[in-house]
Amino acid sequence: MKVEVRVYPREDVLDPQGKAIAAALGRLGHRAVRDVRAGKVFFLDVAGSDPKAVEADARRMAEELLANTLIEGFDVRVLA
Amino acid sequence: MKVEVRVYPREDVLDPQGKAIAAALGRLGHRAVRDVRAGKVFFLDVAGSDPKAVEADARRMAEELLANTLIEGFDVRVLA
Amino acid sequence: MKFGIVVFPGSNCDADCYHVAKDLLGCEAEYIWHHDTDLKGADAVILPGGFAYGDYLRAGALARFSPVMESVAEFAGKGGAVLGICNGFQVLLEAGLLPGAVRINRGLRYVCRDIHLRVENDATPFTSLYGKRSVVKMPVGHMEGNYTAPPETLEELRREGRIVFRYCDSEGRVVDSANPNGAVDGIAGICNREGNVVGLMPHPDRCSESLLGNDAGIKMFESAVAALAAR
Amino acid sequence: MITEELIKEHNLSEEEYSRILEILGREPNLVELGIFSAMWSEHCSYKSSRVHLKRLPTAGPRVIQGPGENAGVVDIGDGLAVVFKMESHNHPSFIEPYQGAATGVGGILRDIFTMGARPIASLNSLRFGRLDAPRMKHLVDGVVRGIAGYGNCIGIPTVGGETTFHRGYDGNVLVNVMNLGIVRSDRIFLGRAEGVGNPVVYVGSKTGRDGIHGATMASEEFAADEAHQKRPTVQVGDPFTEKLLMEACLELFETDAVTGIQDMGAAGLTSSSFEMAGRAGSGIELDLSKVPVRETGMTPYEIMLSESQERMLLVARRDRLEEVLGIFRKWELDAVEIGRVTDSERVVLFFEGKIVADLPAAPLSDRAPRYDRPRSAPAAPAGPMLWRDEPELVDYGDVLRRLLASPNVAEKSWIWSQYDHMVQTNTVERPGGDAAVMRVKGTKKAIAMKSDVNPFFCMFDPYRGAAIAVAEAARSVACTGARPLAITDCLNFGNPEKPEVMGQFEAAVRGIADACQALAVPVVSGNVSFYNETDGRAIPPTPTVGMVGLMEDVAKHLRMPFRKAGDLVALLGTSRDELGASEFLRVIRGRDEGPCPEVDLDAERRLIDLLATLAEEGRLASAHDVSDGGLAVALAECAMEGNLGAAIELDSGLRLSSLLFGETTGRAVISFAPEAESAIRAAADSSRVPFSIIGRVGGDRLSISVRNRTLIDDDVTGLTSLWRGAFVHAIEAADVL
Ligand SMILES: Nc1ncnc2c1ncn2[C@@H]1O[C@H](COP(=O)(O)OP(=O)(O)O)[C@@H](O)[C@H]1O
Ligand SMILES: [Mg+2]
Repeated sequence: MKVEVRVYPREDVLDPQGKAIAAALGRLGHRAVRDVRAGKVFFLDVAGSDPKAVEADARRMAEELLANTLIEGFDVRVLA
Repeated sequence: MKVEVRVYPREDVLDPQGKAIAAALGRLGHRAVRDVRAGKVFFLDVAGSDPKAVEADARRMAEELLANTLIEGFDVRVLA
Repeated sequence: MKFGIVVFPGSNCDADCYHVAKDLLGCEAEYIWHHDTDLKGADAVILPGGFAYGDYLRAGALARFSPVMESVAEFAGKGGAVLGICNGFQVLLEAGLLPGAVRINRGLRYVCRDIHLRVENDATPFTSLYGKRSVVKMPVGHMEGNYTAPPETLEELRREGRIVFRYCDSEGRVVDSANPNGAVDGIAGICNREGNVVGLMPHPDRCSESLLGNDAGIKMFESAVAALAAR
Repeated sequence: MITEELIKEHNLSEEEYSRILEILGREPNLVELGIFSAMWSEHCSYKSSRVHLKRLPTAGPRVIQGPGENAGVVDIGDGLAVVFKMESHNHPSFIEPYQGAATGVGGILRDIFTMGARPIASLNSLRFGRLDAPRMKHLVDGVVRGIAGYGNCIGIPTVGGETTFHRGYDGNVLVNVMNLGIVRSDRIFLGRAEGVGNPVVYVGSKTGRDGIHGATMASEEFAADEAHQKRPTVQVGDPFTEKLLMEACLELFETDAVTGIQDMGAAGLTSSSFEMAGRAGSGIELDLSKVPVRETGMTPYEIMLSESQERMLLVARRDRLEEVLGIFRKWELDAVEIGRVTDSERVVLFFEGKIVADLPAAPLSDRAPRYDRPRSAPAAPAGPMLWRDEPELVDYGDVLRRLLASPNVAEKSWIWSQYDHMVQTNTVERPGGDAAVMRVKGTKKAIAMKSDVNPFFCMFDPYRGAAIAVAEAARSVACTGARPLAITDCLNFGNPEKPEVMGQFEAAVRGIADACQALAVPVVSGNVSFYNETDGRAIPPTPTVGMVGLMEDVAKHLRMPFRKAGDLVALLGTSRDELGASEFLRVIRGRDEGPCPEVDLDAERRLIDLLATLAEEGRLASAHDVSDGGLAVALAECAMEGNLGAAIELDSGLRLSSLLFGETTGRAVISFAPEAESAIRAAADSSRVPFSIIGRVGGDRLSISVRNRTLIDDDVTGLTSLWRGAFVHAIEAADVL
């Protein structure tokens, strides 16, 4: 099954990359941009048929490896 | 409005990071993982009220800056 | 002979290139702040290594929008000699002055060490003093040097002899074990169709005096001096 | 209303609180309590260490600035000076290795460039637990990536360090980072708030809720897995912003528009403002509403205690403010006037028009508590010394190979190839040599740098171990041809409230002091890190020494590798029957067992002077100090680095394992052309350094025989691939992301 794991900086944590990108977009004339947070997204192809089980599995992967839960949050979506 | 832009390696380019992560997940015992593609996700906060306009705007940002369309694809979702 | 050295916020090797041009070659050299659009009458322009804009998003992605880049493109369009070293090469790629892109090294780690290069094209203003196929030792220092390009582009690069440097072993064999980052076809440096714009991942500026244990890199700068003298 | 709980939460004792009442003559409010708590934390006040640190020799003819400022400054001639310091970031690195190590680098860099110097080189001194201990590979990988991520991005080479592994660090890893910069000796900037009426300017990143109480946290020990719950928001480093900050400051220093500047390190705005006013005997008035903040609803308490990175506080000349702000604008950095210098000798804080704190400046440092904590004589780990009566080995070649493959001895290029160690093109000797050598552009000079301490020695004898650390670092520097100039230190210990830990600390400080006296190298800066304990188990005493040496002519610099077939190999110094605390006992016998080797500081001084002299006279082909793994490992390193064999013949009645693998101090291996022998022998004799020819360079094998019995005979390439591959192999399974 295809699973999407999104990992993003926690609200209270500094996001230097997002900051730099927001500034760059501003310089490019995209004045409407107020804020940017930069995260990662992982598309997993996982063997299995039970969405619940696969999701639980993916959550474990996120906690163990994909996300640094000290400074990042994450969410998991089973696509199909 | 909140916009999500996802940027991912194009199917035809190989993704060293995704490969390494898949291997690492395997080492951690997640044998069910067949493949991983690693991408980026950007959460933009854009001033504006017209979803269509904001989306078009975000697409331009993705083409100009957020994605390197030579090797990356992207998609845009207006969240609210 | 005057070298213009572009300084982006986050450029680190601007002073190193300046040192080579001024102190080692005795040429004129001047820094060009990324906000300037005037290239100060430089005969050759160097985009130095470093982490322009912190390499945030993608190496070179934010720097390519600096005002100075329009002038650099114009200068290159008129046949001016432009050299992009490491981060400077990444900026040239993002700016479209050279084709292709670099991804994160296949080892997913920063690599700082000596490698060997085979000079595949000695017809550029920065390689004329190297014999064709000569083997040169040079250091690399980068996290994103894993060069790639669409098949048709690669074909074109090969056909037109625009691959300038390939990673090789000390005997000049282009083998995977000598490739520090996974770049396709061992590509370490390329040039544009006219040959006046050259970019490479390795650092000639870090091996231009024997005190540092290697002066193989200075020929790249001397080549430029010779090329311009010939004009 | 300040309750007992609040006082406890702020890590203040009853005595300390009553001292606060006495200083103020009233009850503090919460902001003021937070400020006292931060300023009087172990980390900021050195309250347990001060009485002992006084013992360190800090003066010298070349010393321009000793301890007390952001970093030490030592004159190197040509109108130039070196500015250097070492800092620890142990606790944050254990919690979040990447960010912890990265912000450690960022912090030490600010200490250097605030003084007007351009940083030219960093060292990192790392202590990890066993690689198979929980989280350990993750910690090693994260720490190395963090140091690389920050140092590489900002463009300052990381040129050396040391890395040791031992179970004693399973629960507390140590990350000590040192940086050195070059400054014009007539243009050094200090952290002083001078000139009544001058504007106080905040520059750099916005203030968030990062690391609030970081300083107090660095002043407590961990309880099991606490490292994973109670923690302030992790500080995230932004090396790009720091690069801009550094370039902007260095550009600013070209003008004379600044009277004083200090980085916001531990305890952020609090320590910078109070220390700047305190040092100058002036006062400061700040309007906290003007501080650029990253998050909404930040209170004065949070603003004063935030440890957000990449921030500076400076005092500009009244009439030059615009010029100052202009430079920061050019570098796209926030720069805001948030207050002014007064003569009130107080720091007064306003927020939204109201006074939120009003404290005397100096007393927060001057009258900070000082403790002469109870000490007990350091007890060496128990257990008899079995090695003295143990049967000798059969296969010495096998022992050598196992030592070369042990993580402590194996080559560490897996680490330093992730560090940019060449940017700035000054690196004459890259990582891998005895000490890093950095040429000083515009002069003929070079600076040699080495961080060193053998914690296993300190485990058995903190006094001798610390003295040996100074001596070994000096010897390493001399092996490159430089003369020791001065040191910085980073003293990592357990909980100072425990008498045995305090005993170790006092002994180590004495050891450093005595060695520095004997070798005539002053201590110009340093750092103390206490509370490196988990579940009541303290780390081995780890007084890291950062030695800086000066070479008058860089062309004369020496290297470790054997250079030429036919050269003679000689040993300087004497080998003794000392196997205690050796890598041999740990790896081959599987035991931590003493005693710590002897140290003869006068002999070390003569050896160091001899090495530097021989280098200056250009008589040597190579030099390498003998340390971890003993004489056999040192010889192997010269052979492997030079890819040249040697035939060594030792004439000694010593226990063979001690002769080959004992870690007797005060020794170095040199090689030279046969013609040079008589001159070198004469020099050695006149400086009373034992000198013995032990063999000849050549061939592709390293053979070592003692009294005509061949004990080791191995081909160099085989040893090399083992030594180079071992660490990569041990670490590779680390999960990377
Ligand atoms: N973490 C590190 N970073 C950079 N260089 C390191 C690191 N650890 C060890 N090295 C390098 O490895 C070499 C050997 O270190 P070390 O074993 O401490 O030498 P010695 O045994 O002479 O004290 C030195 O050149 C040192 O700079
Ligand atoms: Mg050592």
